[in-house]
Amino acid sequence: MEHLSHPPEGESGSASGFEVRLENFTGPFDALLSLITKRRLDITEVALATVTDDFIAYIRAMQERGEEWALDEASEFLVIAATLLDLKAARLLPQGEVEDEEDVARLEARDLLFARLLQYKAFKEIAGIFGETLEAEGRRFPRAVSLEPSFAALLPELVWQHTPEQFAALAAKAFAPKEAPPSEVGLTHLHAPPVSVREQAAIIGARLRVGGAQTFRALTADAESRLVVVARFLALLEMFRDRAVAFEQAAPLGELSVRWTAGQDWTAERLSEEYDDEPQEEREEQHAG
Amino acid sequence: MQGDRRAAALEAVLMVVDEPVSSAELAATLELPEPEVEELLTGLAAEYDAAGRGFELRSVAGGWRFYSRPEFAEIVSHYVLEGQTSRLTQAALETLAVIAYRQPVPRSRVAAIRGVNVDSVVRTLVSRGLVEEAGTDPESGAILYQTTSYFLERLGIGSVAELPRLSPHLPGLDELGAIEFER
Amino acid sequence: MQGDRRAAALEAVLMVVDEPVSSAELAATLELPEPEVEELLTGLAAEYDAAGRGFELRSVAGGWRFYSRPEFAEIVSHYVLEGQTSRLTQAALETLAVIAYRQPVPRSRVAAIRGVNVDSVVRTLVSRGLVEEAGTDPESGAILYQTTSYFLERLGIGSVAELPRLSPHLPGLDELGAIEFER
Repeated sequence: MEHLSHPPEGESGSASGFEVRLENFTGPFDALLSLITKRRLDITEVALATVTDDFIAYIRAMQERGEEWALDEASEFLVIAATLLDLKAARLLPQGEVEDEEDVARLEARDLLFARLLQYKAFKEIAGIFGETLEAEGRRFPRAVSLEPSFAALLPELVWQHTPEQFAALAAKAFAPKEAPPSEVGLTHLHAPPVSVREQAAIIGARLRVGGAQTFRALTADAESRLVVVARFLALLEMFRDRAVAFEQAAPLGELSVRWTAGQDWTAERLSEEYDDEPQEEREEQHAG
Repeated sequence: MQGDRRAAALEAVLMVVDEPVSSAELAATLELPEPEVEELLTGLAAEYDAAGRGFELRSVAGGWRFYSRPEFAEIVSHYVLEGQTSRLTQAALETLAVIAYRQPVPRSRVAAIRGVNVDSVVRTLVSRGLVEEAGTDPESGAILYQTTSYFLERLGIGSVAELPRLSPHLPGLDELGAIEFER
Repeated sequence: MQGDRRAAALEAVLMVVDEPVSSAELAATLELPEPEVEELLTGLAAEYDAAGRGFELRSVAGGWRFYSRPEFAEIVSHYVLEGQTSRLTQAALETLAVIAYRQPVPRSRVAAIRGVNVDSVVRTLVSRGLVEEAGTDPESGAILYQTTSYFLERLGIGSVAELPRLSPHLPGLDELGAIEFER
């Protein structure tokens, strides 16, 4: 009986070629992540916009060199960057003294985001081990042959009771599209912020549909607190993910212009449960392609 | 390739192939002269016989295959018949239905339609004589499966063309024809 | 039954199985005590290894089965095209990893960990036979998923308990304190 082996110490699941150059850090993206998860570097000190620009430049350079578009690396970057953004948002939320339960919950939520990031990284590494093991094991082929005719002849005669019509009904059942099974409700491990991202998305949606393209500054001009600004920003990211809006930005850190790209029938109900503790069945259904 | 390695390579292939393989085919794969392969195969068969192994290597109808030794037929048939029923499982029936209406079809397509792995069920259907191999897909090289005349006989129809049309049971199936099920 | 005859009888039965067979099942067929059968099987496996046969006998996913030896993979793959060739994508591997360590688990939980919708990836894993449904969550009614014995077989391990430990891959876990990570 063999056991799966662990990769050598210090070896990461994927050797990402992407390097980050920041004021307070220079090195591989993986190393940055590792520092943040070990809390050796404060996430609020990391300029995520710069990291993202660097990454886009990196991918462009790869394309120009004619190298294959690294889809896995890009999607992995997106997942990690999105988590870092969550993390940063959670950190930037006004905190002050820990006075009531809500504040405590918020602090715990931050830890949960750390945990989520760590968890994701761990599974990614395990996935690497799985991949290698499956490949190594794939070099063995099992004996899976049909029964020798002499033994097949011993099998009891089949009892067959189906008429051609009944058989056709069976076939129809087999061909019928499978209904998407119901999904779980709620993500209880994520905190519910006092400002609903979905509500803010509805507000943004209403304004964009009526007023045409607007800048992010204009969209948040009336925000009564920083929390609302953060919620609107997150809402925009969600809407972008849902292809409800498009962004235009002439230069890095320049004015961000937001344009409506969805139809009139779009509603904020479509948005994810990620920030608001709501049922997520709807979205799951719609994405079940 | 050295003597022992050549024989071992033959053992490796023959242990996992389902259909008997001709010495000519084996010779081509191993890039060895056919007489040499014949000699190696005969040598292996004699070795298993002399050592009284539970398996034997036999050349049947122009192909070589591993079989269980007839001496143990009683134990083997006891094992084979254990838990056997005379009815097909629901999974086997549905798989058979998909093959009947989509033949010739590779297992991967049947798996995609049924949403589960069907490898072992297809082997059961083959053992039961209801389904048989029908060449390989020219593009993917995957083995294609079709129903047998025994299947027609059991169903009481003369040909596959006499299978009831599916549309009465599933309105709109015709439109499904063009949809690609594989992923 | 004498020593060699017992081992040969095991070989004979193993010739006709198409999935791993437990030593308990083999013991029942041969009417022998299970520890004795285990010993015979281990002996046979060692014998094949020592003799450098082209096949090997292995215990995976709780059962014994004949396999071709990995060093002949290239030659054997000429004959066994299907199933083995298509690799899993990174997304599928990660989803599989989450399910393996959190089973039984609903899709939504896998999605929460991976940060993306996993519906179609899970469907692919199910149709590849690596993952299967495992009832529903009593509270939410969501379908739960678990890995299959085919998954264990493909990974070459006997049970889920033999999966590599997750904790070495969770650096800084100690600094996080109370958060729970199973396995």
